[in-house]
Amino acid sequence: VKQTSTQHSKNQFPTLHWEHELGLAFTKNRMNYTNKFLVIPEAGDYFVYSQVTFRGTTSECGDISHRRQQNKPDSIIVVITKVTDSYPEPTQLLTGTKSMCETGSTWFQPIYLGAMFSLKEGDKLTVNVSDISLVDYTKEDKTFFGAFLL
Amino acid sequence: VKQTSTQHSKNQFPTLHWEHELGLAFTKNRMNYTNKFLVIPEAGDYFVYSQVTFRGTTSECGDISHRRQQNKPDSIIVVITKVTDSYPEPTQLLTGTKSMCETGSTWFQPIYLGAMFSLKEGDKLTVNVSDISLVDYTKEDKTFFGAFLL
Amino acid sequence: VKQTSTQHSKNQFPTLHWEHELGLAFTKNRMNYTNKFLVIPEAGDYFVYSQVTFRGTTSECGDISHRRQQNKPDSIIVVITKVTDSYPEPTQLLTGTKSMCETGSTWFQPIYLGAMFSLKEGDKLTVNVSDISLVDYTKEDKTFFGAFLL
Amino acid sequence: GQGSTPSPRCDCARDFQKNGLLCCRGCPAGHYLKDPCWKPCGDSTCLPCPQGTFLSWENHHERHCIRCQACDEQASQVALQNCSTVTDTRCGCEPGRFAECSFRQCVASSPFRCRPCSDCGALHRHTQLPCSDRDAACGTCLPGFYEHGGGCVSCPTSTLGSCPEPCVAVCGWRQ
Repeated sequence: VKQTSTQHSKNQFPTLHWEHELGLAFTKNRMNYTNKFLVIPEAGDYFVYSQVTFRGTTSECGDISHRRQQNKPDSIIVVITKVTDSYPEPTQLLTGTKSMCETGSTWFQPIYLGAMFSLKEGDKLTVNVSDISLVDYTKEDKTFFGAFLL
Repeated sequence: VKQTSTQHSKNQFPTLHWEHELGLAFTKNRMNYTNKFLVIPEAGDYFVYSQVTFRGTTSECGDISHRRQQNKPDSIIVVITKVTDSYPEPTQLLTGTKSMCETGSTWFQPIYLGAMFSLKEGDKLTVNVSDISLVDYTKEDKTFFGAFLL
Repeated sequence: VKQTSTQHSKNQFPTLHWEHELGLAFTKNRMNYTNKFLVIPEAGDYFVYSQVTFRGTTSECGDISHRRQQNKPDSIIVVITKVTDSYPEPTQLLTGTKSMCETGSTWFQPIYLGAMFSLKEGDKLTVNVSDISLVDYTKEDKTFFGAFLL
Repeated sequence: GQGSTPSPRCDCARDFQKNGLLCCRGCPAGHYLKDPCWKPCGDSTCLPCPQGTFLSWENHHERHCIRCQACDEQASQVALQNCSTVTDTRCGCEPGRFAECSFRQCVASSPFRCRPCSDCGALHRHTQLPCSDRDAACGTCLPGFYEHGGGCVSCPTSTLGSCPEPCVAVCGWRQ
């Protein structure tokens, strides 16, 4: 996954940019990757999945010195979104939401999502995250995104 | 997912009730949803998956004022269960179990499960959870359940 | 899954040993399980997945008496690795890595991974974990590993 | 409203889009596409969104309506506006409660919990800011009360002891 954050979809979360040719990444059977979108080549049922590994240093919430009363946690969120030309609003297909109130000096945590959807030709899929700066994009086996026709 | 808790399966956990027609939900190819069961229409290998998002306010375990010595954690559990007419005991196909001792004021935590199984015609699948009141049923992209023939 | 730890792959993590015939476990269509390897019978696109449930007693990091300043967390890691005769180095296909700084007396936590890969005949897949002693191997629905041809 | 990028050009009129081989009139908001038109520039067959679903925009290819969200009863949320065929449910808090975001980073779609508003009167304080989308802000002590130990304590009325300065109006005659 490459790190660029540009226009946000409806849920105001930045969209991840992906490597789609090098290493383990590939596209075939006319599945196309363009400008952060996986573009569905033909109507059908697809299994869509993604994992995003997040990592960060400990937040105020988990910091013991701040904790006379309980603090609000931070959050890490992954949303797989469908955008279609014929409808102006994106649809949130899958959402992984986890609160973070870690007590160690640093933390790292994966969120995995996967399910089957009926998609139309031209439907576009993206992965959006709550905070791009927390995404571990260093290795392709930790953060990935894919879809296949069933 | 709709919130009703009725008779419990072997693991005494309440069974989730699902929306199967509206929004992203659908059934096809004679896959049938009845009374909280996904009913397998024909023998074969199926990929079965579910995600349940749990959320709650912080438990005693994570409450700092209670923590001279470490407390026993709470837990959140998801079980995908197979019930078959030809055998009286349900079978636990997949189990996701996580201890919860969160320190923030509230917490959110998804549990995802998915695997392939050889199933027979008429086999019935359900999703059971340790505590229905902790399940986030507000949006279909956070808590879902599905199966498809390979 | 059975508990034996033998030679380590590139990421020096011990390899899990699996039950492949009893209970829910099965192999078919010439998919072969030998000496901790799932052996790919024919070239093609496969969906590869695994869940490992870890469990342990609370680490120093989460122990409140040690926590004037924040401690380095422990970690739990699952790696699905591909070994191929034609190349000396294994390839890490999927990695789930989570920091652990739990505050309760004990903890348990699943890590799930799953994605599609183009594999060649004879490719071998294994599951490696950061610490075998933390793996909950007691029940087949908690810790599992599989692959199927798409 | 927000237009969507039009499909290949239709020569019928403005709100027609190609569906398969023909240009069809789309479905109005609150309706989904049952069947496309069967003659050029014809009307598509559209059906109203089933209860519990909605589509906010005119559309040409949507075979399903979007499911309305449910309000989180565990978080004391209520439906301020029920879902209609063109709008999603609007969840909020009943009077006397305010919405507190569950996470530190709060965006429109963030989960929230409805907490009881502080009752400044019960605390014997002035209301600086009434409870709305955040908790009420209580100010100084009401007349007849004075600040003591973090709370507002009623001024002494007996003849003994000193009379705190804020209580001059109540027990000042004793000076």
